[in-house]
This record gives sequence, C-alpha cells and structure tokens, in this order.
Amino acid sequence: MVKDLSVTLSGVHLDNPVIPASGTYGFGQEFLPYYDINILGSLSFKGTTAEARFGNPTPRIAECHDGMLNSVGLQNPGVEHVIAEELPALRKVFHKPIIANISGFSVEEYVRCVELLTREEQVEILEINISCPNVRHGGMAFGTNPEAAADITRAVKQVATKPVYMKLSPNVTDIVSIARACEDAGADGLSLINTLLGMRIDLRRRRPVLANVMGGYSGPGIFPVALRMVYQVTGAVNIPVIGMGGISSARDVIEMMMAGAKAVQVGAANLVDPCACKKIIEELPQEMENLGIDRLSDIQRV
Amino acid sequence: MVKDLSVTLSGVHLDNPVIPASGTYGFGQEFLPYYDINILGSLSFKGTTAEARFGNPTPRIAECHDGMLNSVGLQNPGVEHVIAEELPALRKVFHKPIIANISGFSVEEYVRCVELLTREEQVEILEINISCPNVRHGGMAFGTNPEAAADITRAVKQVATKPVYMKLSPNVTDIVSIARACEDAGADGLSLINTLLGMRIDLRRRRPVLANVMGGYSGPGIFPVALRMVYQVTGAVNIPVIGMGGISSARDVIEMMMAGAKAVQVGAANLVDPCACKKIIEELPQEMENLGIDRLSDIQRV
Amino acid sequence: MEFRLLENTPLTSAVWRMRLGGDTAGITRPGQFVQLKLPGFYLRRPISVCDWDGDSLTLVYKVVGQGTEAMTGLRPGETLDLLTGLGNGFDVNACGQRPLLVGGGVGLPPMIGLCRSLVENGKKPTVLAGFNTAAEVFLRDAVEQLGAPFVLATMDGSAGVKGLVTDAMGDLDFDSVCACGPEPMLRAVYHAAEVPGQFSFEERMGCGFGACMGCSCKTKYGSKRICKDGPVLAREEIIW
Amino acid sequence: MEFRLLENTPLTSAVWRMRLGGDTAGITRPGQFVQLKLPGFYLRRPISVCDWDGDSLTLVYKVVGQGTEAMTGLRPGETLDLLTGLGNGFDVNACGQRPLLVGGGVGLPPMIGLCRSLVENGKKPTVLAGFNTAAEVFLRDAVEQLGAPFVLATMDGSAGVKGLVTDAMGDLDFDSVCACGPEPMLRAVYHAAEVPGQFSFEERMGCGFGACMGCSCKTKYGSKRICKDGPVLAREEIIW
Repeated sequence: MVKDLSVTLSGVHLDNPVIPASGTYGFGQEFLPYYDINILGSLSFKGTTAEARFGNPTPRIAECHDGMLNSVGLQNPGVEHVIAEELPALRKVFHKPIIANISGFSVEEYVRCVELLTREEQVEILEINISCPNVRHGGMAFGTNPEAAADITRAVKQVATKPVYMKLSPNVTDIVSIARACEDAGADGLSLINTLLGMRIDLRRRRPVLANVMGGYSGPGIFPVALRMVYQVTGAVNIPVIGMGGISSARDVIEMMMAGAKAVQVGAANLVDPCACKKIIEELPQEMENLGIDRLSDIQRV
Repeated sequence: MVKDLSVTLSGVHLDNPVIPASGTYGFGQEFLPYYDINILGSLSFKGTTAEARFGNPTPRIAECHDGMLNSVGLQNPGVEHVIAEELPALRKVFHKPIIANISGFSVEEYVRCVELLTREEQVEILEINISCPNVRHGGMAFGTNPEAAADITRAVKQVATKPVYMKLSPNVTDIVSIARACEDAGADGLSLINTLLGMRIDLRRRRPVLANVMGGYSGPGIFPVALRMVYQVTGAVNIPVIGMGGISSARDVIEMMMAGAKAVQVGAANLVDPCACKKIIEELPQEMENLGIDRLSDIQRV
Repeated sequence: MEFRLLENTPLTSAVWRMRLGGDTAGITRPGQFVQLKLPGFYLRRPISVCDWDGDSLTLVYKVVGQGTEAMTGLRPGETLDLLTGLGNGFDVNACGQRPLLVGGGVGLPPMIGLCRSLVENGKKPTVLAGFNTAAEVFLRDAVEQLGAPFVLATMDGSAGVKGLVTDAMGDLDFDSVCACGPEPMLRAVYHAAEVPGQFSFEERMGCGFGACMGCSCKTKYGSKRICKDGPVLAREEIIW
Repeated sequence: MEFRLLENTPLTSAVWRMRLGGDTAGITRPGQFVQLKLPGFYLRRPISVCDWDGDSLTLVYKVVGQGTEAMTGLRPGETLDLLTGLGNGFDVNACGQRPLLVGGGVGLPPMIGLCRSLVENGKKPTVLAGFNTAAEVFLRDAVEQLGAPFVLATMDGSAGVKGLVTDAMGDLDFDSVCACGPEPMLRAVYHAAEVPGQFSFEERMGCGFGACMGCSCKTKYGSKRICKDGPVLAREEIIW
C-alpha cells in the first residue's frame, strides 16, 4: 500500500519528516544542481544573528573516523540581509515551510531576530539555537543552564507569532532539566541535539586541527547519544521534538522517530553527499514496508 | 634509533602507555590464547565492588555504526573473591603493575574495597570509578557532581596507600569542575573518559536493544569527545591523566598523549580484536619514527 | 585469523551456506562458534559452526538483520577475519549411545558436526528438526549422508509430523538429548525428555571470548558467560 | 557521480597520477576540482583536476596524509564516487595573450588543463614551475606536449633556475599571471608581477560545494567560500 510520510509539527504540516539541519544546507541554493529541494519536508536555514558575522578563523573543519568537527562560528550575513536577499531567493525555488534558525549573544539579539523573522510568511517555525559550541559568550552558554534557557524562551515567545522550537545542546549533565525549563517557559517544541564538543590534533604539525582548537562533532558517531537524549527528553516533556544527530539513512530516521521524535533533521550527511536527503526520502517507503509501517505519524515512542 | 615507549604515572613506571581498560579485559585470562599479556604497560582489571554482582539483565550489548553500547552493570564476583581467586591467578601470568578498578554504591563501599585492594602488592594504582552509567544510585551519580566526587576522593585517600586515580564521566556539562574537585580533594591522578550514555532501538521489535534501555557508548565514535575532555582537563589540573575513549591505533595513542594524557587505556578495541593492544604496541615505534618522536614521555600537550 | 571464502550460496529463501578455507585447528568440539568480522560493522558476528574438516569450515546462517544481509553479499575469493573455536561446544562423551539431536530452525546447523562426531564415536544419533513449513527445510541431505535418521516436524504439517519438535519426540527412542534452537523450544525439550541433556543457548554478545560479560546468564552453579562457559549448558545447570 | 579508475601510478616518490573514466560534462573550466569519496574516510577529498576530456579526467596528487596515502592503494577497475566541476576555476578570457602560469609543487597540475585551454584559445602561455629539487619535478612532458615553454626553478638549483619561482620571473615576458601553490608563493608572485592575475587558493574544506562555510576567507569584496566562489581569486579581490 502507498505509504504516508507526512508529519505535523505544532500544526505545521510537512510532506515528510526530513529537514536539512541548519548550517549544513545554507539557504538551499547550493543543492539545486543536485535535486529539486521541494521534496524536503522543510528546511532549517543557516543560523542567523542580528549583525553579519564572518565567524571563526580557518581551518574550521576537521575529519573524524565517523563524522566531522566544525568551528564555523555562526558565519552569516545578518538578519536584514537574510530577509532582503536570501529568503526572496529561497522563495523562488522552495515552496515548503521554512524553519528560521536564530542565534544570538544576548536575549535582546534573539528577540530582535525573532521580531523580524516571525513576520516572514514562509517561515513557519522559529528554531532558537541556544547551543552553538563555537562562540564565546552566548551560544551554548544559554543552552547549558535551565534558567538562561527559560529566560530566552520567555523573551522570544513574547514577540513570536510562529511556533518556537528551542535547539538544545547535548554537552550537559541533564538535558531533561533544560528541556523542561524551555517547556515551562512556553516553548512550542524542541530541536536536539546540536553538536557534541570535540577536538582533533594534527600529529605532524603537533597542534589542534581547528584554528579554534575545539569544535562541534557531528555525523554518525553521535547518533547513539542523540537517540538517547531524544528518548530521555520525549519521556519528560509534552511538546514535539525534532530529532537530529548523525542521521544518515531512512533507518536512522525511523529509529529516531521510535525514540520519540516527530520529525528529524539531517546535518553532516548533506556535506558528504549532497543527495543525502533525497536518498533518505526515497528510501523511506521501502523501509516502512520492511517494518510494517504505513504512516510515519503512527510511530510510537518505544 | 630505538624508541623509548616508557612512561611514568605517579612514580609507577610502565614499559609503555598502553593499558587495557577496565571491563574490556576481565582479569587478563581470556587474552592468554592470543598473546603474552606481559607486553602491556599495565592492566586495569574488571570493576570490583564490595559484594558480588550479577549485573543487569540481557541483552547488555548493542552495536553502533562506529562503536558499541554496553549495560553490563558492574557484574563482578566481589572484592574478597577477586583477592582470593582472580589476583593470584593473574599474578601467575602477568608481572607488570596492575590498576585496581573499584566501583561502589556508597562512600563506605568504595572505602572498604580500597582498604582491601590497596594491600595487594601487585596493585600499584587504585582507579576509582565514579562514572558507571549503567547502575542506578551510585556509579555515575558520584561523577556528575563536584562535591560528591570530592567526598569519595577524600574518603578513599584516607585509606589508600597507593596512588588514587578518579575515573570521570563524560556525561557532564563541565568535566573540568569535577576534575578540579578531585584534584583539590587529593586525587593523585585522573582517568577519562568513561562511556557516553547512549541508546539504540531494535526497529523490528520496536523496543530498545538493551534490556536496560540505555547503555555506555564506547569505540572510535567517542574519540573526538574523549580527546577534547582530556585536553580541557589537562589544561586545568596538575595531576597526571590517563586518556581513554575509542583508542584503536598507535596514532590514536599519540594523539591522546598530545592532548595531554600521560598514558592511555584501550577499551572496546579489545573486544572486536583480542590482539588490539598487541598491534597498537607493535605499531608505536614506527608511528613515532614517522612523527620524529624518540621518547613517548617527551610528548608535550599541544 | 584469515579465512578465504570458498562458497556462499542460498539453501532456502532466507538461509545461506558459507564455506571458508583456513586453519581450523582451533575448533575442538561441535557446537562451537566463530566470530566473523564484517566490513562496515563494528562488532563481530557469532555464527555456530555447522561442520568442519582440517582446512575448511561450513557456516549455515539465516538472514535476520543487516549483518547477515551483508554476509550474503560476500563473494568467493574474499578473505575474512575470524576468531574460531569459541565456546565450549557439545560434549560427545556426555551423550548416551542413542542421542537425540534436536535442531529448531537455524539451531539445526551445529547438529551436523555433532552428528558426525557421534557417528565417528560409534554412537547412533537421531536428528529431529523443527521448522515452520516444508519450504524452510534445509540440511536434510547432510544428515542422511551421515547415515542418521532425519525426523522432521513442521508447524503447518506440510512436511513430517505436524506441530512442535516435542510432538515428534514421543515415538522416538533415545537415551540423551542435545538441543539448539529458540529458547521456548529448548524449554519444551527440557521438560519433555528427562534424560541427560545438553542445550545450546543464544545471547547477544560483545566479544565472544569471555572478556566483556555481555552475555552472562544465571545457572544453578552461578553466573556463566554464554560465549565462553557456553553456549552449551548441561541439564543440571539450567534454572527452569 | 560514479567514475571508473583507469590508472593510478607514481610520478615521483610522493606524487601520483590517477586517471578516471566517467561523465566529465560537469567540468567547465580549468582549475576546478573534484571531491573524491574514499572508502573508510568520512569527508571527501578535494583534488584539483589536472586535465580532462569528454569521458575521462586526470588527477595528480601528492601523498600528504592518510587519505592520499589510501588513494595510492586504489586499483584500476574500482569505481569511485566523485563530485565534479567544483569551484570557479580560471577564467581563460581574463588572461592576456601571453599569460604566465606559475605552479609550485602540487600547485602545478591544474596548470596543464589551463595551458591547454589557453593554447586552444590561441594564446601563448608560458609555464613556470617551482620545486625543491630536480627529483621532485613532474608533468614537464605534459607542458611541452602542449607546445608551451616550461621554465623551471628549484630551491637547490639542481634543475633550472636556482631559487624561488619569482627568481625566474624577471627574464620572462608575460602580460598576465595565473598561479597555484603554497600561499607564500602566491604572495611572492602577487607582489613580483603587477599584471592582471588569478590566484588559486587552498583551504581545508567540509563539503566542497558551498554549503558548510568551512573554507571562508575575507576578500576586498567580502567573505568568499574557497570551494564555491574560489578556489581562484582575481588580483583585485585579494587582501594582501
């Protein structure tokens, strides 16, 4: 029988649960040569801050045995430019709901970006990144403390006219306490996990591979940790969770949904194979058939 | 020129820095058919508690893309049996310094085990595991709170006559604060990292692979996180650190030492290849030659 | 240890036979298993040895997951890394003169090597195999080539006795039993035949050679490692 | 995209040439690169295209790490997954009639395809190659087969002019420059020749097609991605 891949996030209908993760997909343009990106459920665009940022010095990328490190450091053209240039360009080629990924260094900065992006018609979910491991102050600092996470959630919710999803850091002792703090502060949903803080060393040069020394670890190597945290969080909160962290196949998507995720994001996989999301979406019906699943939205947390 | 692989931990001389990690090597007997275990620098034996423990229900093992999960749960015959049976048997076949790995569910239990094991002549280092992710109460609970970690360190130090190394959990927001607490409480050294808490789901059975639901993730997939934490901790404390977490090759050993570790432990690799430690030790001189290193003890933290 | 793949062919829609060439000196008893390293998978795969000779061994495996699925893609000529002679295996001497060898589904393969060893030791084994349906039956020839009776039970009655292996045991004459198969079948056989018995168990393993304590089980004589102290447990040890 | 390995042979003790067969329609300019997926490595390897025709391309790579080391083990007949036509490449039309193509070490390979394109466009390129010593020299024949002068500079003077490529530039007649090599060489050429110039840069990349922002660099016209907006930057853009 024909398979139903559709899912719903806070009332937002997605044709399928596969969403490219922020920072691995730009604003979609780079993937146009490889496939029609309208097959995606949604798209979480490159993390945006109030002002333009160049980001961290290079090298910003390090390879791992089963993944990669990045220390890009929130390079982005700033929210005005995103609204003036990137979103109109994206609108021309992508006609599905967009997730606006927002970062900042102060509560005020988050609020300012949300005020501007919440008005964008195609933006249907606001994903508030309080877990960037690559910037001093702000970023992850907000995501490792329940009170700080709650403060940003409350402030953002006051100006948001779209569902607010807080993107959580895995680099914490108790992710459930952060998740509950966000839920209690009014978050409509959660995205997890952001990258694990990692490091690699160049043995010949005898120095860290990354100019910024440490960076965010993503790829299949973090999948078991991501799955565990999604399972823990979905057992503790009543708001929807977008699961991410190393997802590279249709089986990974289904496993993450069995851990409790309502949708998923695909990150590093897009960088090693620009067709990764396409392949995953195309594989899903067969894997559902193998597992006796007719509707992805029927999947229950194990 | 001939390479010098020797290292020293708190005055204990090791022919080389390669130490099988506790829980992946039993008490050495299972590896005798594969090679002479006296080539090892040392051996950290199976985590021991005051009373015998069967451990968690099975399945206790789950595979990951680049590693494995275990939820053994500190199965061991109890400290008296270890002293009466295992150590004499080990002494017959192994003539190098032994690291006694000790776990517990209360400060008293740790102290009792240390009192007994510190008297064992061949035991030259006491490794206090405050980071087992697979047992309720105790285990990791002690390793995720600086005060609790300090309390156990102090209590153990009062009865220990051998160097005390606290084995830390990576499942924390700030491993440096735990490491500092242990150092301030008198720890002679640190071992890190223990396993990352992870999970896998059996897609066909639609239930967690592990009977205990979550388990400790080990293998190459955790190496970048282990390396980062060793680098952070060795930058913050003045006591020696034994680095571990996914080490599978001589290059991994050298990279971990460049992150600041004075010696390393090899864990999961022993389980997929019983000759892993032998191969690593045999590869080391050539890798040192490639990198222009004459003495491993010369390696400086990058 | 390095082995060379000699043959890898399907016996049924889901069961394949793989022959590997290499040093089999490590194999000392029927019912032992090997740990197979598969490219692209972290843990080794434990597969019981169906039979072996001086320089080759046969594995008969069922495709149940991604690992066994990948095994079907291996081609003759490829070299594979195996750990051999793992586990205790069946004790031929502990069997009587007329042992009944009960194999349920993919529990049947180790019974071939066991049957051969028993015949070589002058004993008169009977092999009782249980399947869901006739289409799933395999290794019948292998048993008959050893000159041993092959008794069949299928759940749907499409071949042999209709029902469980225990439904076929009543008419059989035996003085001891060796069994390998799903735990419910082992339990049923255990209770149906109060004779000396050896039962081969399955458990998810880490290392396969006794180091990781991943596959422990409780017995009357304390905790045992299925991979090292087992997979074969004697009737007296089992807690049922 | 799938390519078939046709040839993989050493040119010097550290430099290898690999020829791959497949659809090269994606390659539009010399100086572009491919992203090569290597079994056992997570990230792809960016390698500049030395030259190409309708159904094959040539890569000349230096063994510098585990990835390139593994590349030397690939055998003809194997299929490899490539992303092709990556990066902007050199703009032949932006070159003058007598362009000087400067290649330092493994910066030389892309100059072959560029030299061919220039010749095909009726221009008169000269190739200037810099190496440490005569034993490291490669691709000389490839240049001479294109009928272009090959000027050589070696640090130790064991072949050609002794010294840096810039030490050999003084006597040469050119109206524009294209350079690829270590950044210090690019800087030296930039300052030595105040003519229209295109400079090909290297940076550690994530994706290689502009998605990850891993290889950004600052230019007079804002931040650019070496993999997508580069690797070739025009003289006017560069901040030196």
